[in-house]
Amino acid sequence: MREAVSRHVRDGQSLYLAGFTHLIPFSFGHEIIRQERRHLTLCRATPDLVYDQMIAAGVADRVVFSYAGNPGVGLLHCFRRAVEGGLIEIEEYSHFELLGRLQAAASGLPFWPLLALDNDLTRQRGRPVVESPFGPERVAVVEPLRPDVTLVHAHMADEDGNVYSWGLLGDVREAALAADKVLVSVEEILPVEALREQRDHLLLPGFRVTALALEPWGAHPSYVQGRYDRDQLFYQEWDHLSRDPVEATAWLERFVLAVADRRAYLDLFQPERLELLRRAAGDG
Amino acid sequence: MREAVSRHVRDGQSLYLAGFTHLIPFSFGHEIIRQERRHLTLCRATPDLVYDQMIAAGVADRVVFSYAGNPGVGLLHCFRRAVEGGLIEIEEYSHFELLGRLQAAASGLPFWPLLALDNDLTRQRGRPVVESPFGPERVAVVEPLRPDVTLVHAHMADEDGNVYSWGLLGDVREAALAADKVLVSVEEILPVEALREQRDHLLLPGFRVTALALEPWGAHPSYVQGRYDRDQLFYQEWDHLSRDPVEATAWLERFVLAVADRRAYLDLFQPERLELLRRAAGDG
Amino acid sequence: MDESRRRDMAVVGARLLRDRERVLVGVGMPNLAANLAKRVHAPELVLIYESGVIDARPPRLPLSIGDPDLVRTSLCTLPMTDLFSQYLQTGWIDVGFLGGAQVDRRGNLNSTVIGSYRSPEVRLAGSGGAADIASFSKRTLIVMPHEPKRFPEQVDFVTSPGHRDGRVQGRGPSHVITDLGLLDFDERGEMRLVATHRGVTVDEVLERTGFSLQVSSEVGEIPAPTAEELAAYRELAGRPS
Amino acid sequence: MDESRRRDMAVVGARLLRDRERVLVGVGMPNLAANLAKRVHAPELVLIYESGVIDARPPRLPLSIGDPDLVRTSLCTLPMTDLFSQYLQTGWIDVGFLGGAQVDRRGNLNSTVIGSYRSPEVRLAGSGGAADIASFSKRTLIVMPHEPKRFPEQVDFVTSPGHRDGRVQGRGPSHVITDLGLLDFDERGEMRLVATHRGVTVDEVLERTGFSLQVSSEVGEIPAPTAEELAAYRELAGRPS
Repeated sequence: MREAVSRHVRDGQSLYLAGFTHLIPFSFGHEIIRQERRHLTLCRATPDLVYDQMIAAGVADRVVFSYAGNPGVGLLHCFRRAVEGGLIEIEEYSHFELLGRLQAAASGLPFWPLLALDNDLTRQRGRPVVESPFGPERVAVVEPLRPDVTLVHAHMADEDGNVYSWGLLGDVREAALAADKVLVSVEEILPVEALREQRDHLLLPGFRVTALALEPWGAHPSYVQGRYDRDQLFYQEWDHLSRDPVEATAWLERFVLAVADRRAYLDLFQPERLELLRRAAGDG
Repeated sequence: MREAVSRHVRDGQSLYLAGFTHLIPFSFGHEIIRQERRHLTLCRATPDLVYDQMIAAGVADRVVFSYAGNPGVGLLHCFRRAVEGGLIEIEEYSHFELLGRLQAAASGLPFWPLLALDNDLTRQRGRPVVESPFGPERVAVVEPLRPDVTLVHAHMADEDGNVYSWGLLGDVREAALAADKVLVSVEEILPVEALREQRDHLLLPGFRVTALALEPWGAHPSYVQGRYDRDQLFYQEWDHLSRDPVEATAWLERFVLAVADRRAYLDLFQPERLELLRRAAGDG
Repeated sequence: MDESRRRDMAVVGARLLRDRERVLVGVGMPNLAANLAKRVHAPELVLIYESGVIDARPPRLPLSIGDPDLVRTSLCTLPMTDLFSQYLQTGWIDVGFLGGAQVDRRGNLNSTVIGSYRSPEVRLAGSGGAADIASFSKRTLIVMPHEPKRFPEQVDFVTSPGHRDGRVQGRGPSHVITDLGLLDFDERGEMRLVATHRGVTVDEVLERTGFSLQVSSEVGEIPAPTAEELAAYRELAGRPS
Repeated sequence: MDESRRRDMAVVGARLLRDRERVLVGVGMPNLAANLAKRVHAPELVLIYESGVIDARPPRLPLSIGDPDLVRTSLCTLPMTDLFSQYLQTGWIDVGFLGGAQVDRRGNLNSTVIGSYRSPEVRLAGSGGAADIASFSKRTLIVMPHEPKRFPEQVDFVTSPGHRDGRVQGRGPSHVITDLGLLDFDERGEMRLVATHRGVTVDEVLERTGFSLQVSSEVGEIPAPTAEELAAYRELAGRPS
């Protein structure tokens, strides 16, 4: 984890921490904060708490996104303060447009077509279109989004770096394939060949993975289907504490900057709390 | 099977019998021959033996395809005779282009972009391109392929018509989603809810399925992963017998026209032969 | 808003969903209403979430649209790009069910910003899938607390298009559900009051609407929740996960 | 072609593949050569088939590129559209390994038709993925029996582009492997004889080539198959599935 970030994540890069609600690579986000990266462009369909924390820590100049809320709870207060205060630039899309941007990059195309959306976001962008050579249709297009590095958290990998996951995959595969460099953390690493029978759960072949880190609970407070459930309470706690910038900073100090690694972070939570999340996940 | 075809397949329609090597819906093809449909446009990436037989039976005016071979064996002799004799029209693509045509239809788009291919097939078509509004790139585009009916064979379905499959899915999902009407045959139908836990193998939700037929061995001599293996011997036998149009017609007479249904077709094979295919499939 | 008004909104929202429809459900009240419908009169309603979850049957109200409970009970979960391309863009979604911060007389919906985009008073979460859902669903339901500033003459920002040129397909917003009543759109796409909750007057609705609202010639009273609706609501709302 | 010539082609094809490369394998001889390489000197060669199969390890030579044995031993199988879009079009395939009916001095490959397209003498199978593979792989290997009509001045139909303007990426054909020898392409993209099989003369090659073939200043002799290559070949070719 530490080495993956120090080797591959540089100041000024564009990053995509993948995962829609599920599999959010919080541990990568915290490591990037600890290593004091600056001037990053943070791309994610849903910035979620991970970017709220990274923005509060000052790593970002710019956010590319489509839904900057605390899902099911409310707004992202650090993000909101930074936008309202003019501290970060934003570049905003609908989900479909942002996914189209990833698809374009993942497919090596200079644009991605979708049927025209008529709203104030597309109006601001001038609604670029191309005309179909086959009929009268005009199709909206979005530009490729090719992050310098995509970071992914997943269930398992084998020692060859083949990565396996399941459940809600959201934007993960497209985000990974859109980038040349892909850093992956997983709950568990198994010997070469051990996962060969799980081919229907293969997320990324090893040759698409730049670096692999073993990082149990690497998605907390997000979740890993069947391993541990989403820490809904934390999403609500963050809603309260992040309303006050001082409290947000204090949280980052204690839970991110003052800890050496994920293990130390986890030690700050009651074991019962984590155990409940583990049990709630059942084997689904 | 009989009812699905008689209700939904009409003379003059365009059909897509899906499945790349795996899951080829031979039983649907034979039923269409028995019901004497005419003037069909048959679309498939790989016409395979199923279209060779349908062409020999005279159901087709036109074939849309990308690879008209007997995979691993040689050519499709009935197809070849029909083309060389000017009896059918053809419309020909590379695999990527044909898949792009399906993707366009499955996504409701008036074209699909891919990086330009410079060859004699695209030259004949005038290489339609669109220009990127974001840079100097020009991108080749193909038209949507929206079959009137797509026909699919799969492992299992529940009584609500939710269809499950796995293994090599090839063009199946895109071909099904490209059509409004989707007819599905399966090896096994289980009660409502029985397959709910197999969500990672869901191929099509019930609301995308127009008609469902129970048809064990519906893919023979193609295969169903884990159920029965590909009947390689049959692919070689067909290569020999179909070189002679009289023999091909005699085969169709005996194995398609003279049988009432799939059960009667299967009875014409040695039980040991089918049992070997079943056993070879193991549980993979 | 007091709890009974919240409940009445959910009940009205639920009643507008028909069994076997495919409804793309936003977070919050749409989620509550759709889950209520499925428990009361529309057991085969297909709940779809923009996260990619198809046909969820959550045992309790999910907090977010990507909750593990949704995935565990789903028919399947699609990569988001497949859901948006192959199901939404192609017209296979019957109902888009959306909330937001503001709606105007044409049904344009704002969930992006209060004030100007470049120097916002309040920066909201933004579209997510809302712009896509409003553009591609066969019809849209909107749910919103009834306050003058939420019903302005023009929304500060059109996140999701209402009745105006440029929607791709579908008939656009069919109803707006509020804590005061139910509104639809006339043939010109203008919002219109059609019913009020018990004890709410037409004048009260007009007063709480920021633009001059049309009133249907026959404004009905929305029937009280049935015992079944009440029981189902209590079960759902009583214990968010 | 006698069996030893066939074997020598497979051995030369195999030797041109390096360990850990990702090779997109066509049916027939490419399949044989790639499986041979994996058994002899390139155990981590990633065999990819246009059917969507990634990293197959078939226990015996598969008859077709969609065989159940390939799927059973694969790392995974992708929907074909993902393979072509996300792996091939983006340049993640190192080697495209193709057969065909004709190849010309520029490495243009014909697998579509002998004679004219509209009134064919022999209608062949067509491109399949060959046009795509030739356009997008980093380099292409071509394998072909060495007969004058298969090496014409110009192919009857360009199914897969060779060294000419318009390839999308990659360096195009790097070698042609025949039963007489090995050919490469010079810096102008013209085919050139670089080595012959034991017992084959340069004159014999020139005679069996339909165009005037360049000859490298040092034409080598291809080393005989090693014991290991022979054993692996026997195991593979001895029992097609």
